[in-house]
Amino acid sequence: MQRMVFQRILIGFVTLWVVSVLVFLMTNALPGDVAQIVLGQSATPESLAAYRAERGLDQPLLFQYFSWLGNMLTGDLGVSKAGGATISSLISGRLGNTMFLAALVALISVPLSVALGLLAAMYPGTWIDRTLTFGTLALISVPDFFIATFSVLFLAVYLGWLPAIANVAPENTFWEMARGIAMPLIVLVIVVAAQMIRMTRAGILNVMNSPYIEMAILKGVRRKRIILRHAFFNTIGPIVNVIALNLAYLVSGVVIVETIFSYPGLAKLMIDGVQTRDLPLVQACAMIFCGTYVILIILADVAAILANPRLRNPK
Amino acid sequence: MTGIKNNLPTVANLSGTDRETIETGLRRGANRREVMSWLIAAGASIAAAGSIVSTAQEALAATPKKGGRVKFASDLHGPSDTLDPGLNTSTIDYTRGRSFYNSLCQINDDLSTRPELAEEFSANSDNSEWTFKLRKDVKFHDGSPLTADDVIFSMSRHYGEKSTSTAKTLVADVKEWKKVDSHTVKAIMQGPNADLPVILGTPQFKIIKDGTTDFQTANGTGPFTLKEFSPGVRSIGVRNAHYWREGANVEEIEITAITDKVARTSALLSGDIDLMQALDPKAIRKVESTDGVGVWSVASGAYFGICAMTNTAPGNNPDFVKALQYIQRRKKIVKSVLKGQGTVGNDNPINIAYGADYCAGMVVKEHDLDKAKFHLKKSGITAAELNVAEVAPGLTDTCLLAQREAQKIGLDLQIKKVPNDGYWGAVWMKTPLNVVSWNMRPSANVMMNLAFAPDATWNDTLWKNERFGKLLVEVRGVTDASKRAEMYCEMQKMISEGTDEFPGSGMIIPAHRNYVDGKSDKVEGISRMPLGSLGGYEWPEFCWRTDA
Amino acid sequence: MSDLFEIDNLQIQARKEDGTPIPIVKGVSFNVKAGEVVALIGESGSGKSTISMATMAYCRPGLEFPGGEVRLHGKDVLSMDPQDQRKLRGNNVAYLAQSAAATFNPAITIGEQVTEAAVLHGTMTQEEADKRAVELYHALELPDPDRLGRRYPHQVSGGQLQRLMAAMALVSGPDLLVLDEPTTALDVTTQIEVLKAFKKVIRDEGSAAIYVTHDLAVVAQVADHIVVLYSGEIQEQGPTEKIITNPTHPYTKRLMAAVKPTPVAGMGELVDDAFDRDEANVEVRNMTAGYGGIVNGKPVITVLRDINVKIKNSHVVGVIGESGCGKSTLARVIAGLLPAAKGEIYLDGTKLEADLKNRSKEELQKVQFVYQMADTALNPRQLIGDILGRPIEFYQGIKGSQRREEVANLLRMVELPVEFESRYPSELSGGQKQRVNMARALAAKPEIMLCDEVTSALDSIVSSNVIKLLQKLRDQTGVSFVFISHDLSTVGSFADEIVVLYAGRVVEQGPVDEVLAPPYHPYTRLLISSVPELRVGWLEDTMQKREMAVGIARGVEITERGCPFYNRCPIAIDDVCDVEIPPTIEPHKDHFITCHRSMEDIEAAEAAPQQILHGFEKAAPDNEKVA
Amino acid sequence: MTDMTQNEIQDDAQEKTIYDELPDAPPKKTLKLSWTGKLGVIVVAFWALMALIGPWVAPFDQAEILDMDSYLPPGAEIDGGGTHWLGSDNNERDTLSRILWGARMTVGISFVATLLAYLLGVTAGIAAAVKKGWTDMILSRINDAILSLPTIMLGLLIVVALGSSIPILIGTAAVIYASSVFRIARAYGQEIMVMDYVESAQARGETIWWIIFREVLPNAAMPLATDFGLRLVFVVLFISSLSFLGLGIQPPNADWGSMVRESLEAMQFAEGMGAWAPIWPALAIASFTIAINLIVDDISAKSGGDLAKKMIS
Repeated sequence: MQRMVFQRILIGFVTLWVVSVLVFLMTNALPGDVAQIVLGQSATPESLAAYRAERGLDQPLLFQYFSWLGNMLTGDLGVSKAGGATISSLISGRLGNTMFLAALVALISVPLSVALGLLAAMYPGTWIDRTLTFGTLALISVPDFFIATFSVLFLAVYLGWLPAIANVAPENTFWEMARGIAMPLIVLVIVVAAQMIRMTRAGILNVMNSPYIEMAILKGVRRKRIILRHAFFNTIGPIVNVIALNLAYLVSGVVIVETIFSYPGLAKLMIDGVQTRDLPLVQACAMIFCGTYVILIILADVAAILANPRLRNPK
Repeated sequence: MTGIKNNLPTVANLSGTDRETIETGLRRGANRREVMSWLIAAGASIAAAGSIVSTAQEALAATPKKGGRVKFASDLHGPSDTLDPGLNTSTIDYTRGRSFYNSLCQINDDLSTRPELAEEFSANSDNSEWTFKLRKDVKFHDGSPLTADDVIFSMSRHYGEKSTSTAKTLVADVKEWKKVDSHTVKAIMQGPNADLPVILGTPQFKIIKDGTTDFQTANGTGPFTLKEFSPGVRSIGVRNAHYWREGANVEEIEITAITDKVARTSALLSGDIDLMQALDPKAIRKVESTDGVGVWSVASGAYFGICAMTNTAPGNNPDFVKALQYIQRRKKIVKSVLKGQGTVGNDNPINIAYGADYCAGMVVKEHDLDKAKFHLKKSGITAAELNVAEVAPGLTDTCLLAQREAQKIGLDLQIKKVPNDGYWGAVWMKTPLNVVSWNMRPSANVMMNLAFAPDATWNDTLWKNERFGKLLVEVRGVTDASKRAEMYCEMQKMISEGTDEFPGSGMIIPAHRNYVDGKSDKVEGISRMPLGSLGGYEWPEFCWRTDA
Repeated sequence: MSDLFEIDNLQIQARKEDGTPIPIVKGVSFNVKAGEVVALIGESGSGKSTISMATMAYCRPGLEFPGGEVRLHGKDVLSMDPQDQRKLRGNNVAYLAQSAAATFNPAITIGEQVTEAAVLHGTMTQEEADKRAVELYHALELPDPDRLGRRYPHQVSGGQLQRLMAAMALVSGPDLLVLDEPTTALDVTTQIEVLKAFKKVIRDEGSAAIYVTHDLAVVAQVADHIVVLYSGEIQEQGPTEKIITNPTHPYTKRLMAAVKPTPVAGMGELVDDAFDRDEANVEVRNMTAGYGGIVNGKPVITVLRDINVKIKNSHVVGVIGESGCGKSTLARVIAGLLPAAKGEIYLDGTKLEADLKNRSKEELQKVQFVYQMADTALNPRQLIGDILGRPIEFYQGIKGSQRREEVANLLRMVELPVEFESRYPSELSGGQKQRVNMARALAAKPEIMLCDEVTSALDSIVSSNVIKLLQKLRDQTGVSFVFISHDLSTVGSFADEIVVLYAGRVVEQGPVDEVLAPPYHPYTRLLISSVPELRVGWLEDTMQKREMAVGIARGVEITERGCPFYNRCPIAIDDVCDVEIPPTIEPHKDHFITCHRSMEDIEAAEAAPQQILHGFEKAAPDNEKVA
Repeated sequence: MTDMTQNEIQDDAQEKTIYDELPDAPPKKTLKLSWTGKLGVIVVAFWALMALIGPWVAPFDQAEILDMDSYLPPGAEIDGGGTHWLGSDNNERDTLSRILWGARMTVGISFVATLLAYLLGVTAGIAAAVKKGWTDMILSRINDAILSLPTIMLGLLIVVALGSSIPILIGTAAVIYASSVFRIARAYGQEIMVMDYVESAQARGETIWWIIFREVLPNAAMPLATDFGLRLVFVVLFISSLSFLGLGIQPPNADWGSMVRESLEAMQFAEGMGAWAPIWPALAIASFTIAINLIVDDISAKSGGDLAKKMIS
């Protein structure tokens, strides 16, 4: 098992490197560079040249890449080519915000969706199942920006219960914080849970085909116990995998929610980085996202191993 | 330079009885909606009614209160946020700059200037040499006093090969900045230019401490000191207790941005922010009819339009440009795209907001499909591709409208929507047909110099008219008002229509837009300076809370 | 109402797309008395499993009970409400499924699964259930009974799991036990051990049982009463003794005829020498092979060690041994599917590359592999015509109508209708698929066919038909065969020579009539004695034999040193057999036995099996490797 | 063969028995949909039809600016004659017409993009499963890299770099979703690769292409087809996410995602039913995606659901 985890970690590093090359190539293929974006409409050829010289953008691409790689390996994330702030200062606060939100969403949505998924699987074809199936389907079938905007208009503007933008500032009290984060939390829980409920249900029903489930039925085991004890433990692997993918999405893919709620998170930062062609920033975010993905997948694998006695206790 | 006319009705031009009704109503504590309903009942449009009430409230609540906190949301921010005035390009940067720094001169609502850090300033007889005397009681946030060296340093950042200043062209005609004594500096010009003080009032020319290289913090002289600066997140300023003049009314300001316009408007409506930049014209009605918030609309010379590059097809064909000009439904654009928050444009960058320099006698082109068809036929062009980025609100809609009209005259106008980021570097001035948006500049001369002078860096259409260039320089030294007006009129006609010999600029400018922003009724003291959002970014020092 | 359990005119049906019913069980009636074992016998599709599940008022999804009654203690279970049905299951009626490996939940400990039913039905507390489980483990002669409950299913062997399932069924003391093909998937030696255990506990517990199988010989050992089923209908029923000695129904007779004979010399048919049978067709020399890559010239997991086999032209070499002994690996190595780590393979005197990727098309054509499971060996998305046509086209370049003609010939050769050409594999029965599977190998016009357990998954009648077909093919085509099986009687009836493999090594090898006649290698002897005979009391008789006692109590151990059979051998010599690699003795020409004992010792052991001294009494059964 | 009765006599020359082997599997059940599945088929068929004929059925052109006021409520009369059955949008265009026109863009583009994603993902995935070794390693790492980056960011990178046109949108969605398809195809491929019939083809000496296209692919087709439906839904939503960044389908072409995005503001300020402007296209998206899922659910959940229903509480 250690060997397997070690192998995964090694593969993870390879993936990280591939991502860095991929992102580097792609950002360099974008029209315009950071100087043009920052100086915008008021750019002149001279000011562009001056800006590029000041930020080291006039060096050859390969050199830029390798100096970035070198710095990265020594833990130096570099300086934003757009604003001049250090990348670590740009990222640190947002990383915290992103992880905070992702963790909260996960804390609520994972138990909720596993429970609801189990419920749906327990009573297939009944009204509970149909309501859940249809409800989750409806939720994943609507663009998330629609759900987010609708919630703002309803909860913040119409009812006035919650702030329209996510206020997370260090000086906030707990109550302000809770109110401030409630809206993105609700929307993300809805978006993420819908997926996970469906996958949990599907996973359980898939296992329900096994002879050992039929055996459990023939032993006169109750429905609840069949699902919770016999089916669920054999579904943990795939469910954890889905959870990991969803958590990775929460860390890296929630641009729309971050934008609409003006929540200072990493996903929006990376999009901003792309839009300003701020290569070191994009690279740093890409590394974080890829790293998160790799770690989550490894954790999911480990969880699957731990949940599977066959892998946990080899013969 | 005379005062501008606001195109909205104001309390001042209401009949006496109406005004009285409104004012007494407001004094008695009637809420906005009630007053508006009276006005609408009296026949005013909702927008007009809203504006009247705002103005009335503004006039009514005239005594600033101290204290409180104001939260402002701009429309864009990100990792490129900067505290370096020389690199400022966005509203949020300008607003921050105005909060933490000062300029030598300050621009009034009517585009005249008044002294700021320069206690007084004067020019020699032909405006070719300007002297600025600095105040002696000004201290930077770090406690050091302001001296001429700081000014020389701040100005020097706009010159030379290594300068990354976004405004260097504006002061390119200053030959030398000279320190006269510890509190006097002199600008020696290449030629006469009466506009130097207004230029120095624009955001990039903020005065910073001599030798500053690190812009992660802001060591300025401004009304607020920097408490927090997180690019792309927020900035917080705390009232500068040691300010050299009376100082800010509010204790703290938070400057942030909400990029999604619906979310931004929602935040205003729900009271989570006090001021917002760039209110969608379509949301005006909603904001006007909501208690506690209002629209802040300032007419200006800002414009957007289509650029047909004159150095290449199809823009090098004047008939094609004329066809595009005649298919514009200018009034409809003002009415339905801008929801009335703008003025009809005449393919002329200068409008009434620039005052006397505007050529009022020009006939505005009407929507005329026959003429358009005629010119298109003459041009022989049947298809073209227009690159559009929504660099100004309503621009895409305007182009879509043009697309429909073009179809009617047999022109297949393909619209290629491109993202805003990278637009200025990759599309603007590079593709044959593209779009542009300009903020209003402090004077007609500055505006035309920036975008129409034959050697201008940002000549949108690469239009080269030598006579235009000559007139543009000459007019700066002309003091006779009628001669001046005549010359400006000729120049504007060249841009808009051209002559048989020298074609027009290739610009299609269907409308000038107001700066339309939103504000909470609890925040007062916003100016109407038309050079930028929320009264030309002047509000941080002067706004105050009614509930403070 | 003296009978414990009555099935009265039971009907079970499926439904077609349009809702019309398809009868699966067509009015079946039989009774089970208390303490009686009733066998349901029949082949795939006879409805025997479906009927057995109906005893618990259960039918698989898609099936339904349109009529009939299933009475337990006189009460119809089919009409009970679902809650009462649930209480019945695992409590009054308990079920043992065919494949314990699939039926045990891999994520739950054995102990919990065994005791679950009893605890859930409230018949006993967890502690009582655990205690009873341990008792049952003892009774079932399972190793390490006190700690077994804490293990997971993958940690015990297949035979043990099968016995554990019996414990699971018996723990709550059911009135009726339903055993669905509980030994079909097992090796012969394991089968005996499981049968013995089942028989003992059923007798001790006094429960009635329904025993479902297709194997009459097995039934003869355990059942009191036999019900013969075909296509959802009862053909004949009666006491075991009567049915097996005096079957009246033709179908029962057919079943009887298909029972495998005890392997003895001379059981095979003689082959006429129409083909040149002297040249070695394929020769394997000093071959070692295994899995997991090669480290230091040895595979990480060695499966076969120093194998020497010669297959002469038009000869059939039978390879026999228990699962895991490496017999399939041998065929895979010859086919090049698994490159050997050491040693050489010669085809018609030319050395073959170890990896099939490096072999020429002609070489590939000459050696054809026939897989055990026709289900996985035939691409379910290809028509039979394409499956058979492809090798014809690929090797011989024959296309179009000529290819069709060749396919038709092949189908005729394997005794299938020519129309099957346009069918998909799923539209065929198991035996038919296996014929197609062999026809595909024949299509290549090979010199040698490697048949890997081609009859193991088939019912007895079908299996004997396939063997007959193989014999015919051998006679007609002159192809050589390597015939791999765990079933000695099948091999004996078909092969010219036999190779007996044990734990990756050849223990005995030679002409069929010599291998199947004394002197035997002790392992061969164990195999021969383990094949069930169609007579009542065979199981008890066999268990009297000492070598059976020691042979079946222990599992296969793959060793580096000594004789691999040491731990199960009744005539093993301590400190010799477990240390030194045994020498090869040659009692007759071309007949080799690998053993430390001399010919005389072996022959003496044959004569008086109970008097040979050995150390097995000292080795307690719980020393057994649990894997 | 199975229609012989037990009374027939055993005299066949080919030694046929009177008791024939019974077929292994019960008669194959063709796919039978429940009412929800049928509803799904009807809705999907409706949108597929609209994708073909929408422009001719729609009362107006998708780009026609009809009124002087935006976000008119459903049922509003148009000055020039006619009715906005579903109201109008921000540019005073008829919402119903745009939804009908948009079917072509949304359904069409998503379909083509998903198809391409499958072509790419399945070929690469199965190739990785078949070739193993370095091919698998390289393909898998590139795939991991794409998977580990947020889809919207990748979309942004590609679309901004190459410009937003319909072929590029299709290509982008195809590349991004090919990575998920790759994973599935590779998994199925590996599962099928260990089947004896594949080994048998290898032993025969078949080429890799034969093995991919004739042995492996046909057997992975059914599960992949189920996944195709789900992937299609993701592509619809992905393209509408891109429209959030202004990179979706270009005007004046209507696509549902962009329609929702552009008219979201109506919920904030439009009056009466005019505020429903984003809801109509959202309903179109939802109806299409839900319908596909209903079909997929019906097909895939059949097996496990049946046994699960046998459970007694």
